[in-house]
Amino acid sequence: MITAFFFRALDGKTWAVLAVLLGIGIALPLLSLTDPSFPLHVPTYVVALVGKYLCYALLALSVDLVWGYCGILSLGHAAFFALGGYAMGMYLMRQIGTRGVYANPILPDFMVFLNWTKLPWFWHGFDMFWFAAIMVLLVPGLLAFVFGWFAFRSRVTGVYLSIITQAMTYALLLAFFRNDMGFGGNNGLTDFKDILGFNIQAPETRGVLFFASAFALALGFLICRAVIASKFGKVLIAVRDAESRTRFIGYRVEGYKLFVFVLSAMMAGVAGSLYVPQIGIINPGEFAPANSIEAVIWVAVGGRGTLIGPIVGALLVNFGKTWFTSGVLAEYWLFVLGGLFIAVTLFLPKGVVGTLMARARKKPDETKAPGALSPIEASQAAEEGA
Amino acid sequence: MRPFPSRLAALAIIALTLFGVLRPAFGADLTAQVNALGQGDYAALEKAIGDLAATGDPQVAPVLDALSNGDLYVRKSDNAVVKATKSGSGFTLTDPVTGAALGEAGRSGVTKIKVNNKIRGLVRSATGSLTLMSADPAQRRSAAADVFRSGDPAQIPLLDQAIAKETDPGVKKIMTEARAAAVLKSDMGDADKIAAIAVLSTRADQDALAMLASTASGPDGAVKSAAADAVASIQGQLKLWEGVQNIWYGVSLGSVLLLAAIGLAITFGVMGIINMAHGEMVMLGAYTTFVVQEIIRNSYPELFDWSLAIALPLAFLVSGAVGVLIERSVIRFLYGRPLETLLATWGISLILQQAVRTYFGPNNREVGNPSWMSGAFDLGNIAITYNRMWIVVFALGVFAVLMLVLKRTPFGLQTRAVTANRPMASSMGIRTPLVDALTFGLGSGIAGIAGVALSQIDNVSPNLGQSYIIDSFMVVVFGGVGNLWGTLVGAFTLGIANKFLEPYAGAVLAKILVLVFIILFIQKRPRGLFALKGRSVEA
Amino acid sequence: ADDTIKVGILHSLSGTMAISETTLKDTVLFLIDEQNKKGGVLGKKLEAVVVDPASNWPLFAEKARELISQDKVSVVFGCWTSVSRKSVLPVFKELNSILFYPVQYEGEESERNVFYTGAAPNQQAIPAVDYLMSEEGGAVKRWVLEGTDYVYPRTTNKILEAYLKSKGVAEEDIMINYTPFGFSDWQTEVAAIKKFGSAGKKTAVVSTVNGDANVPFYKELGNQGIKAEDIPVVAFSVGEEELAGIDTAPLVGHLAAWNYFQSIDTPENEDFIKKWHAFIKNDKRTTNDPMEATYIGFNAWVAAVEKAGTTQPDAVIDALIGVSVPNLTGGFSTIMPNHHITKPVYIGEIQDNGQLDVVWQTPGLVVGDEWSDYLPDSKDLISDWRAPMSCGNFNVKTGKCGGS
Amino acid sequence: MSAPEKSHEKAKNSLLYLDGVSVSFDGFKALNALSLVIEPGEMRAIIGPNGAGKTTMMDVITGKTKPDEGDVYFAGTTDLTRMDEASIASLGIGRKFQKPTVFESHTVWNNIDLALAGVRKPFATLFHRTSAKEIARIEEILATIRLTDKKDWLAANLSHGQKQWLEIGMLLAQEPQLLLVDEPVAGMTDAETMETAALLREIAKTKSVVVVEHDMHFVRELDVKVTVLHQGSVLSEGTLDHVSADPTVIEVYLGR
Amino acid sequence: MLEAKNVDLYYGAAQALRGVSIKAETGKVTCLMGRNGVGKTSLLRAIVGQKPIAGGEIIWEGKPLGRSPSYDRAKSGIAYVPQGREIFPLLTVKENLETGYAPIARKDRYIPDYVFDLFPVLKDMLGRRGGDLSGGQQQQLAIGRALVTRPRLLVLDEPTEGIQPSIIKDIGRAIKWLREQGTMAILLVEQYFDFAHELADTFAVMDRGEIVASGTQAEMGSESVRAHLTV
Ligand SMILES: Nc1ncnc2c1ncn2[C@@H]1O[C@H](COP(=O)(O)OP(=O)(O)OP(=O)(O)O)[C@@H](O)[C@H]1O
Ligand SMILES: Nc1ncnc2c1ncn2[C@@H]1O[C@H](COP(=O)(O)OP(=O)(O)OP(=O)(O)O)[C@@H](O)[C@H]1O
Ligand SMILES: NC(N)=O
Ligand SMILES: [Mg+2]
Ligand SMILES: [Mg+2]
Repeated sequence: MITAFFFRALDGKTWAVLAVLLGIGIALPLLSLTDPSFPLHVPTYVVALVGKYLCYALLALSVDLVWGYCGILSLGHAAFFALGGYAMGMYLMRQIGTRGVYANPILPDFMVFLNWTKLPWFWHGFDMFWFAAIMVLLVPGLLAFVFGWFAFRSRVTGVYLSIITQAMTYALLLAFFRNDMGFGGNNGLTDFKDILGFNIQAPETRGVLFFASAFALALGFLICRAVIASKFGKVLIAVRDAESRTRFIGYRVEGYKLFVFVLSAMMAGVAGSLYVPQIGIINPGEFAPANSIEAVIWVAVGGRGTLIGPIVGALLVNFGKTWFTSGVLAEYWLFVLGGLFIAVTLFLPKGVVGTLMARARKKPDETKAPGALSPIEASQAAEEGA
Repeated sequence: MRPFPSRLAALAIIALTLFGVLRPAFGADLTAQVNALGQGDYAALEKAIGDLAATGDPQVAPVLDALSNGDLYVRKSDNAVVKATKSGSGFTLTDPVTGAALGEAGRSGVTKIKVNNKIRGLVRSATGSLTLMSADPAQRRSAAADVFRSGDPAQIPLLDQAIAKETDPGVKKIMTEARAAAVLKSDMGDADKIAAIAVLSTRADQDALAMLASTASGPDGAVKSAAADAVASIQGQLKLWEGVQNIWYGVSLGSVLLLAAIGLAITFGVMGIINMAHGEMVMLGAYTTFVVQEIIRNSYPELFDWSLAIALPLAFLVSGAVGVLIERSVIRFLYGRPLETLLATWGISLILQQAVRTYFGPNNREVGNPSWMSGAFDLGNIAITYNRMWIVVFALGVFAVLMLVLKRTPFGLQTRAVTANRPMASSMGIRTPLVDALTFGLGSGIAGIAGVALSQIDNVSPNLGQSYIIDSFMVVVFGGVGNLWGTLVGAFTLGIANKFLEPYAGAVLAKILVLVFIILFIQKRPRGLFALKGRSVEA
Repeated sequence: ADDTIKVGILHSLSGTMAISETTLKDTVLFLIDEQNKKGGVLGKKLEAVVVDPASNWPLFAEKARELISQDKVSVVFGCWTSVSRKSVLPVFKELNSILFYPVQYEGEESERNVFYTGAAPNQQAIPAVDYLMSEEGGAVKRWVLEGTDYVYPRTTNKILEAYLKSKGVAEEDIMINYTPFGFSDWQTEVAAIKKFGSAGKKTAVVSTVNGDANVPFYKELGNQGIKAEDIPVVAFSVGEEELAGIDTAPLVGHLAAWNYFQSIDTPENEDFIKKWHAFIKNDKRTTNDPMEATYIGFNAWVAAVEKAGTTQPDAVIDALIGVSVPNLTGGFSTIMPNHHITKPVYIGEIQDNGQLDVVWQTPGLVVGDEWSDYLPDSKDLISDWRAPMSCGNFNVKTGKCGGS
Repeated sequence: MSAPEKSHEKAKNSLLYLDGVSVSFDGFKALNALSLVIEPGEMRAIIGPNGAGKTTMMDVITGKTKPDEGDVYFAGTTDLTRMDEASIASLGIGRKFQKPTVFESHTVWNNIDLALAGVRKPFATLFHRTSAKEIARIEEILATIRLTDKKDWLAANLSHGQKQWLEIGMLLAQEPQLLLVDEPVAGMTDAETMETAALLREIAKTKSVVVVEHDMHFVRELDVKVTVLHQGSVLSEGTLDHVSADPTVIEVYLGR
Repeated sequence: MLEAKNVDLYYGAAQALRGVSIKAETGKVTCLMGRNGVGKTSLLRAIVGQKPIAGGEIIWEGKPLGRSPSYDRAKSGIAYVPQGREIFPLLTVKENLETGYAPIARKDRYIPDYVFDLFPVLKDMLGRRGGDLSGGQQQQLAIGRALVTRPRLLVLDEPTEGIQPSIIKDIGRAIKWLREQGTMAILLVEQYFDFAHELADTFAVMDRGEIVASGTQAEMGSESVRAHLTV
């Protein structure tokens, strides 16, 4: 059943995307290990950079799954990303052991200098990788479950849902800022030494982490693809377009929403957990509402309701950010980025990928990819423009 | 002028005291003592102040005031103490006692007499006793308050004199209280002290409580028990006032939230645009205030108290015009695609922030409070600051005007029709592009005037908008999108809830709790406090 | 090109921290300009590489990596918040480069690749409290520790609490309160301070309130009529730059503790300010403590490079220790083996022109103490990056170098 | 008001049983102690002035609106007032809305597919494969509603009338025991109207149907018992001829 | 008089109108019929300016409308009662009616009595929200709202859809009355043949985006019209 489930998703395009992702995942780290004189040598800097982008891409993908296909505009997805990151960070923190500045075998440094005497209960178990790995899925998943269970059951929709997801991440931001919470306050968790016994800064480890990110993204893509291709996916789109109508033909909408919301939160959590060892720090800044909004923007730029869109959007916007924040543009990059966002909305209303796909298709009456802008919206826009 | 030897000065003081406190001193004697202010370190300065105060000469008060304000300098040429005011690159000098002009001095010709907080405190209690008999009731009042604070038993005879002569009942009351405070610290008899306790317990504020509490921790006896009783009764009253205070703080916070959110209630609530650039409209209003004040400061300083009144319409126009520009150039292509407005307005917000940062610089700009926005008055036992009070009034005023515009004018009707169904409104003959532009302009303009008010209590920096945007969305959504009353009630509810939690939970936890409260509340009412009802909404 | 030495500047030019950090970017550009006028370093011109980490902590790490590995800068001047420093630390260690960090911070850190030219808590907080406890400072007996809820205030307050208690201050005479970043509604807090301060004992507020939250805080203090004579507030994050955004008339007498004030009257300072104004083309621009810290760091680096004859990081790191350069207050600051520096400490009172006048200063220079003596687990640690010890956290009790 | 047990008793042999149902909106009584019984296999036409509460009645039956008071039972024992829309639909109550609501960004085919009787649970749909039988059924329905050639069109691109048909198709696909059909022929030509009547009569052979319509030709064509609602309660009941002769029905509904 | 000549209209690449020509004369009811999806609504939307045309022209009172926006057309006397009514749901009935003030002179800004004479329910419901009315009530409101603009061309899209028989009769009477005033051209799209038959002066029948038959009531026997409408 499961294999059939994935098999169905594997059309030509999906194969291509998976191949590209895994190809990059293998090639880039290997090339970075070559001698710098080798013509195809890739600097480790690029590996670190792209590794980060891939994690963002997975976050974007998870946002698109709920927003593009189920109409849940989550303005709090960075919270799941951050929680996954914290779970991983806690593992990495405990791996430091006596190598911390105060050489305390149990307590992380930040607890030592704030005079904590024993490890808070929620830090137990994180010295084991498997436990942390489960928590990476479980903590964001559980939060999404509890939050979604209440919200979807109460039929909170639209901007109301968006704003309470924002309230959620904002509350978490403030909570994690508090040193009393036991997560290192605003400095967060940092100074990691190794992961599974390997030096976290070694180029080989970086390479493996990079591959893991590419692999996770490919897997995430495949799962989303499979979900969308199934009848479940059709129900999601139905919910997005006409939620109450879906109920009247007998689908229990909250169940569907809850399922994708939790799935998506877990994906975001995985993204965060791969992000942290590559970046070397996790702190409450990741909970900032602006981060969640940015993730939504990557999706919109790439094209909501297409699975490649969010990946492309995340890569594009973040590459732009890297590019614009250096050199001559450094003081004006916000103009460029802001202008880019406006231009995309005005000239590429379906996002970069969505527009390209629509252009490739030409014949407008044909089935379009589920979830691109509804034709109602598009035609209204066209009329307004006219 | 030749400085008197200080011993001679001391002699003069003794002589003067013998002659009676109220006799005007000779200018020359006083000048010598004044010059003593510039002779040494802080310890010497303290002594000199004490000596001056001991003269009891009312002429001393302005001198000490000038000292405390940092206006007294030592002229290097002759070590004389002078009063100096900046003029051009140098100073204009006057005699601190007589006010006679003493010519000019270059910047290096004088050195400032440095004062610190301790000195200022000394000066204040010294001038207090010096001005208890002043002809100006306001001065007597503040003098009495100063004496009350110092509670110096040595002042009791002076206070008795002053009370006997006092005609203003308000001032008299404070003097009586000051006397009571002094009595408690003195070694007078129990009966006197118990009477003083009675006086203080009618004052029933924090200051009185502090004085009584220290008496209550003294040696056992009738005085102690009377003080303890008074403490208990004052504490009870203060508890009550604390509740009132929380409500007021909540209302005040609520009015800030309301102001921040009210423009958004139009652009987002009514028009359905997820307007992430709303905060920047507020920011533009605040910067308009800054520019207005800057011009006033440089060219028309006498108009400073009018600066806000001048800034208000300008801020409305500036933010409104920017709003119209944004609507015409970007938003109008996005009607029917509400979610994309999020992306575009986010871009706009980045651009506006950076534009302001580039033009005005990244730092805070100084926006001053006009005199009527400064300070506080006491209402019972709570201090109500003028800026907060006016902001509450202002927020309610803006709300009322907006309500009138939307509910009672053809423009309001057309706005509501256009946002509900643009093509149909157009077919009814409504000029939808105009209405759209004006509505967005109105929302932005209102945000701009909110910026004028917020500049009075917060930073004027490129980040100003960002700090209000989340709260604004929370308020609008909590109140119920599309309902202005919801925004009003939502703002005050969240404000008051926050301020009631803050004293117990601390500011951080209070904020978290309020957010959790919003999340839970929306479960109960998925369309906000004042949900729009009816079948059209449910479809 | 190889004929220049590249200097990285890693300060936020946008986002919430731009308000503080932009000035430091300009400062480094100014210092580079001055140095180039003197012929550069080792006969090469200095070339600034400016990036904008946009107040975004992961972006700090990314940009640090870019500066070091792509732009091949020889040294980086950057960061303001501790978290941004923590975020770039792994990068500097991995790629073995040099960071000069110019902002007062909580201490509890000493890294081989970082030089801390801002104040450690003992170079700012403790002297400030000492002053307030003194007769001259008002003999304060009751303390409010008011801070923004993050690591610097938390740690500083932990240290101060321990210090105050060691001086015999009772538990109930200390009130600690934290508010969120960017907090703007101070009514309740100021009322609480007022209440705490009306208990009959001389009270002072030690403020570690950060950034933007200060303006509304001071406005509320002024409006609620809290006068410096009654309850003075001494701040560690409020300097000339912050005050430029407030009407300071109601704040006269409140205090700040720093290692530098613009008002300090020395020829070096006068010269610095004059050239700075010329460079920035605005003679109203203020100078402040982190600028001086940048100045010291920059000159120390130049001196060390000249001494080592190379920009190679290992050599420069070794050469830096013991380098002594003039500061702007008429003395010298020396880089100590713990990568912190020696500084004088000044207490200034706010004036109505937005400047701070010195009312007190430490008799001599204070050596930055990275591991506070007032925290139980850190008091046994010392740092000495000279061979053979070469350790940032040597435990004198166990005789071992903790960490790696 | 009758005790719950009693109404239960009466509900026993009915498919749909409404007793004393009242609904009000901000004080306005949309349904006023409405009682109505539909027998298994019965087709019933409901007419009544605009605003009489016909749609509201369907809202109550399908769980969209909770009644302020009164009982609603399905198949004798199931209390519909305690269930949500999805469970009620799963019981076998299907509904066509007055204003056609279809899934705009799905194709016509997918609209039918989604409505097709069968899996409804998230996990089941995740692993569901459309069987040949289901495909055949969808094609059959498409033919019935004459949208076969538009099966790959997005529903958004259909005209108003085509959406009506699609909704009827979705209703058929659900294979409910009880069909609630709100104004099925609004916007159809006379010929189409007659066809729809025939279609419903065909369905009514095996299912129960409640039809709301204002088109008297259509109602006559159905040739079933008619209930007239007025101001939220039953005004008259009987054959079309019977109710058409009722002077109050003429007064409030048919007009002169 | 309104005259559409050779109008083409597209939705994306799909052509909904192909060279459609039609006339509506003042004082007459012109009835447009056709099966579902043939393009009736599309033509009306072209006339009122809600959808731009790709070819041909629409001439109103001698002037081509070109690409003028809907609100200008409303000002020039064209009023629209759309399919599905499109009441402003959150506005009260009174406010819905008042939206019609926008294109008319200040002195005319009142609701003419005949609106309430034609549709008495509206008078009772003035204070209720438009969105809460039942379908039939909304239909009456939509017509009333159009009349407030004092139109010289009234465009109605299936006004009997979902309306109770008595009100259909009322609407029929209203349309007749309006026609009798002789100041207004009425363009009526209708599926309900009996209703149309009673009112129409001229007929036009559409199929697949084209006019397939047209003529006066007399020229076109009801049988020929019906024939075009069967499936
Ligand atoms: N959600 C609601 N809020 C307020 N009033 C409502 C709501 N739903 C229905 N009503 C009112 O209840 C009454 C009954 O409405 P309903 O739609 O059931 O009528 P109907 O019989 O279906 O009419 P029609 O034949 O025109 O469709 C109407 O007057 C309507 O205004
Ligand atoms: N927004 C749209 N986008 C794409 N195609 C559309 C759109 N609206 C209508 N169409 C198509 O254009 C054709 C004509 O539609 P129109 O609404 O004009 O038909 P109609 O004659 O009014 O039908 P009905 O009687 O059902 O209302 C239909 O085939 C329809 O599918
Ligand atoms: N280091 C600081 N001030 O964050
Ligand atoms: Mg109905
Ligand atoms: Mg139509």
